[in-house]
Amino acid sequence: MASAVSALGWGVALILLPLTGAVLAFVLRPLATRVGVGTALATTLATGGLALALVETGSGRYPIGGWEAPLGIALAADGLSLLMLAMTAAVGLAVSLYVPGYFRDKPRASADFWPLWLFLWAGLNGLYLSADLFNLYVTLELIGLAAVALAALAGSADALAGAMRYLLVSLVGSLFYLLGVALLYHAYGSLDIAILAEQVAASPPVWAALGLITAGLLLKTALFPLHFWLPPAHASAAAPVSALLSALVVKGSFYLLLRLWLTLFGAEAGGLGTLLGLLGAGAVLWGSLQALRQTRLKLLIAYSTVAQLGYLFLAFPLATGLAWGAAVYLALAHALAKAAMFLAAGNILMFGGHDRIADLDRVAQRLPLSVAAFALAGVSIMGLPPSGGFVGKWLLLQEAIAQGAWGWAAVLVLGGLLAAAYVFRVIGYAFTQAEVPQEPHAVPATLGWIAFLLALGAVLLGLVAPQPLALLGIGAPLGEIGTAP
Amino acid sequence: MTLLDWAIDGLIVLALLWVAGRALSSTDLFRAVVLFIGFGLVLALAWVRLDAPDIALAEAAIGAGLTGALLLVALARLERADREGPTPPPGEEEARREDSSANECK
Amino acid sequence: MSDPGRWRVRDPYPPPGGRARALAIVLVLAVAGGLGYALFALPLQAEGLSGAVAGRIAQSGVSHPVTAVLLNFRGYDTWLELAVLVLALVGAWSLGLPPLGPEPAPGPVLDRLTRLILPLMILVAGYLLWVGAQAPGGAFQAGAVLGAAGVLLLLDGWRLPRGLAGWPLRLLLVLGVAVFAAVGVAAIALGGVLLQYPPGAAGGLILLIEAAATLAIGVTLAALFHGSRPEDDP
Amino acid sequence: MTAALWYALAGVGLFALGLYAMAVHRHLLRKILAFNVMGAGAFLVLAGLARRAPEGSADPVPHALVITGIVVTVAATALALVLMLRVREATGAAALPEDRPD
Repeated sequence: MASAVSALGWGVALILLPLTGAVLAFVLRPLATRVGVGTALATTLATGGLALALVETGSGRYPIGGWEAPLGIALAADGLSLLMLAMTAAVGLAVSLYVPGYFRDKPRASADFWPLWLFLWAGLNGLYLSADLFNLYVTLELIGLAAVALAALAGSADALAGAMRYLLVSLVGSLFYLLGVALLYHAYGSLDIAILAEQVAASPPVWAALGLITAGLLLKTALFPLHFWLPPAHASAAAPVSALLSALVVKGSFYLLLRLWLTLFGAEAGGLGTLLGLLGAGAVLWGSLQALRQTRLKLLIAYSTVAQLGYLFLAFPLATGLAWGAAVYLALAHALAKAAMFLAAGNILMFGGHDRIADLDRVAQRLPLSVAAFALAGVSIMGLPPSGGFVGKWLLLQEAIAQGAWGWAAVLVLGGLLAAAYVFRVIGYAFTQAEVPQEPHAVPATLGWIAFLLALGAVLLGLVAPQPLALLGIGAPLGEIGTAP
Repeated sequence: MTLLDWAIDGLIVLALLWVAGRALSSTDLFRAVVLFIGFGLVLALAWVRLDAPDIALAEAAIGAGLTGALLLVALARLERADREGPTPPPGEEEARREDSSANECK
Repeated sequence: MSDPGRWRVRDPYPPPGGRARALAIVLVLAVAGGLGYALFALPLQAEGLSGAVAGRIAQSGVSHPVTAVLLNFRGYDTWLELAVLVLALVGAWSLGLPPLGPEPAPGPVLDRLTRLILPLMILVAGYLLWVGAQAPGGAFQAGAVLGAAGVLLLLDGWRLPRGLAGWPLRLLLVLGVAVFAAVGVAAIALGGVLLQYPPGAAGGLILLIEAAATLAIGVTLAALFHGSRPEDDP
Repeated sequence: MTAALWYALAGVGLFALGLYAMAVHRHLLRKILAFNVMGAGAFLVLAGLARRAPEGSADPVPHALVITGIVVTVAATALALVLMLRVREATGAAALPEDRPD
């Protein structure tokens, strides 16, 4: 017990560091960039510390204030939390290093960005570490408000309207979640997930809570057909913000849904899992088709997010350890790949001043790193070997075939083909000459490298698959995962 | 529980629903905001009846008072914008945000 | 204020009728019906955590249960919630709304009223903060009263002096989060866990945190009313 | 049927009312009001049912949660109002693009 608590000392640092950084970046506004980059490095190191400690001690709990649940709030960490924290740190660090170059001649936007982003990071880390349903509501609001303010930062009419819609959706989603939590509390007298997990039994309040919480979190995760708010908000934000929103923010609510299904609702859900699978399949097909139809690069990438989020929900009808593991792996790979795509799109936009796909005008020759980043990320999005996206889809496919669920298998294959179509469409235009020659602007080399390294990470994730899957087994959050490929 | 208790609670509950309904359907936004402030005050009464004086205080001060002030000042600013013209001159918007990232999102 | 027409603001976007409305009604009634049914299935009596709170309240440093929960048992929630409040302000400022205009001239009545009522409000805030340890009240209620006082000042035309609009104001805004964090970390340094108040010191620390939070909440709420960054802030 | 249940049912009613208004109304100020009514409904369910504690006073934990919730709600409302004013400034309408009548 003592060692498990000390392992979670790193968890406390993961919340304290970004929160302190946010406060400092706000108060010491002229130094915001330095504070921000320093905080990002420190938080990433602390994530590594937590990983090492958890490998040593196994999963752990930490009673804040010394009060054990149900009276107090506990932090808890296992393999699932760890992988989500690591994903946040990887993308977070990359974006934090990207931002100084990207906002180099926009000091105001830069100073506004840092406290918001660090609050967002604190909220995400808090979400992944919390074991208390109401505390999770507070972290959801922290994430939601920070994400909305970041989305509005671009300041254009599109960005502001997108952010407004996003805010309303996010707030309604949180209230659905909160009402579900209220029912669970009054049915069982506790807010602690572990305590509730032992007591939850089929009854009308639990079904109502299941419906409310699932609906609220699906809205926040933008599962088709509740995705309407995502493309405008993600596509009209500044590129590093788009990367954060698409790679990390939607994963927060997905993680919470997954966690609650694994611990509280799995047994009571009945046919709801199949419904989520069907919506996921709808998301894969609809999102991919919409992505194919877009004329603007960032909107294409945003619709691709809608499609990729759909895959994560194919695990719900399959509902085995392997399927859950596959979904988590897909979430990780998507985070890296999608962040790389949005950052690459940001470079292209900075270079040419627009992101019209048909007018990309030989950017492949002029921004080779960024286009290579887009292409590599595309490999993972399509699910081609040896990428992380491939491993996730392969595991999911394996499970679907093992269960004789050919429908889900077909969706996986079809989604991959559609993704190939929209990725190659962009790459094709990147090599051809546009009719209108463009006035190019210089793009710092670091910006291209960061996008490229993220994309490389998404691909390498496929080669090192056994290690993350082993980490995911800490504390057995998914039950038995089964054999890795 | 006495009959009087029943009557008071019933009255408060009905008042809550009625005032909220009116606030959300009134065609006059100013009236809607005023009704919403009234809603907050009735809600504070409900909290008193529910043995939750802490929430009653918070509701009256924050839920009705400060939220009401925020809503009223926002409405006043909206209305002033409407009086000064339906849309801002396009150049002004750009100029004010030029140092931030106005050209980012296209 | 003299123009009576000012006090009617017609909603220029009336809700659509017809099928969309009917669909919304059906959907909402289904939600309400399901929830109502679930409520009837809850036990008629439930202790919740009242027993657990009563059992530990002697160690919490305060005697009022709600304050014990807010500042001690679930102090972590309160800490994050103060962060949410700061975040809302950071977000609002980043949107870059033009500054709150001088608005309708305050007029002698409001001016007199403000002068009369302001000291009273500060007194009430102080009382609420102090009484929170034993009776209903505490940082949020006190902070709200302080915030209301700030709103009155702003309505009266008062603006922050130039020298204070930069980092001094920002420091005041984050005071609650910062003091909470400092106490939490100090507890770790003393060998405990995050936010574990040392025995005997809990009451004093809670008052310290609440005092800082009251100030920060009041200033933040007033700043949110103002809606934009002070003009002199870089 | 107890008073606690009465108020909790009223909370569900308010939540539903707010949800309906959020769905059909187009003016952003009205949507923000609707969010606040929904929130009040959720809080009424959360803290209303706390009154079911046998004898003595009500369960203090939901009371504390609701106070936290009220502060979060006012923070969100303030941000939403500022964002609404910016949307009005940038687009000329206090409604989302898809909700404008023209």
